Amino acid sequence: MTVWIAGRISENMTDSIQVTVRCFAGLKEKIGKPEFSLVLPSGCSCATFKEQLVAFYPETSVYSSRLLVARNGSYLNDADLINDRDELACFPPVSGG
Amino acid sequence: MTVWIAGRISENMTDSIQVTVRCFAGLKEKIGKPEFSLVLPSGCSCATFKEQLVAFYPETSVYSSRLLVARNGSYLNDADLINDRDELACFPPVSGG
Amino acid sequence: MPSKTDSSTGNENDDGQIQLSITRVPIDYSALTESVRSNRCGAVVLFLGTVREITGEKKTASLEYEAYEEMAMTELRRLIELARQKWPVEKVSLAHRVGHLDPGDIAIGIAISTPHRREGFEAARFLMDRIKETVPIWKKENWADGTTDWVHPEE
Amino acid sequence: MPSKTDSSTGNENDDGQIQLSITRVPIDYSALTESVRSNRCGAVVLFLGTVREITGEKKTASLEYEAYEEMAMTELRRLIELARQKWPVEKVSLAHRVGHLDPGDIAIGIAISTPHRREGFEAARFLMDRIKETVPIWKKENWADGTTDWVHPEE
Repeated sequence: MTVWIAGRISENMTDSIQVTVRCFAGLKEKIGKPEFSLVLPSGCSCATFKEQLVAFYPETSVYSSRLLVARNGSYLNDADLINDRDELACFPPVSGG
Repeated sequence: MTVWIAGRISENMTDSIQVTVRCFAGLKEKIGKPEFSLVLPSGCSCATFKEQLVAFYPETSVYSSRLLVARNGSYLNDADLINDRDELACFPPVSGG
Repeated sequence: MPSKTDSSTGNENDDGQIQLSITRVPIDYSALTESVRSNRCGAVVLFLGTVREITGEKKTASLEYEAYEEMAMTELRRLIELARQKWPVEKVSLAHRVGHLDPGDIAIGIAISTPHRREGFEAARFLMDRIKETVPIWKKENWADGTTDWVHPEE
Repeated sequence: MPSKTDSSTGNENDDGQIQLSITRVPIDYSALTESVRSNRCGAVVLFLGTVREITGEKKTASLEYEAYEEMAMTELRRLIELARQKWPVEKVSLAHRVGHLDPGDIAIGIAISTPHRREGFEAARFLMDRIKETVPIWKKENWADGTTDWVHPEE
């Protein structure tokens, strides 16, 4: 189910959702681009999203357990559910200030 | 023994010492001058100095238990002994900053 | 992701008590400080986070700061509201720099005013602690030996 | 007791790390802040004590500050040395104003630099707490109703 699709989900993949991911800092450098789409199992949690992200981009595994995810400017917990067409921000632990 | 003497101690007052007192803030206002001399019993403590000061200038009694005394820029404790010709600074609790 | 080279993200909240900016130009800490002064307050605390040249045995040539600006502004605003629930904070002005910083440069400046000093120190410290935990800004060390590292706490 | 109308008592210690002044002119907090910045430090904390116009139900028209200057300088130096024994304080610049101050004016400015922020906040707070306990400087409130009061803590 970890399928990269540039465009829309085809109609028969009803048990899949697609999200847009913006990534930052070291994560953006590992992945090589600031934004991409990811197809996920329908009803998946934030924890599953992170697993799928690392599975698709194994070079990000250095961050896997520490990745932070936000939606609409608010952090998500591991148990929070991901919705179709969510725009998710994903990044390593912050180090500003 | 609480004698105000403007000049030097006379020779026969061998059990007396004389100190110069600088006062500040509200204490200076109560006493009406920034500096004066005070004759004290020889061997008197800082606590006795404060008592004598208030006895000589009763208008300072509002501060009596809270007066601070310093010599050469260092605070004295009540038990510290006063010496002949000490220059003492005396003032109410501080309120800078 | 928009790339900004000479502009700042900044705004002021409704009651004029909070000013935030994320900026690529040097931080004017005097302006931050001046903007929070108030006759209702007896205390102003300004904190500056500056680029340290030596950390342990390593020497920093420069830093690069990157921010997720929209969320950083939202998160800063949330933390300031949290501080204002805990302490009687009158005004807060905060600027975070992004881009290339040299040793000695100011990465963050935060000025707050409060009626008394105790709450000023506590609120400023609280804000800095929380900012470093949750505001999406990252720094990358360009070490003097030519290597680079993204910095993450507890590594 | 010398009366000073336009001069300052000030000096700098041997290693140039401490600057103190007692002054009748407005405090330049930017100069204080700038003087403590250091590539060895990641944190600068500036504290300003400002004249509050409203205290409880009373309104302040102005304040008069008086200092026992020689001892105040000695005591400030002693407190700063004490702080430097407890925390790795790099530089300290401090100015205390005396004479007539209006609401909003800065009575004291203290800037310190430290390697990290925790010790900066702690040392600045420690210094302000101690300064208010032992440095021989006094203030007199000129209330808006025409009365005056010398201010003493715990009254």
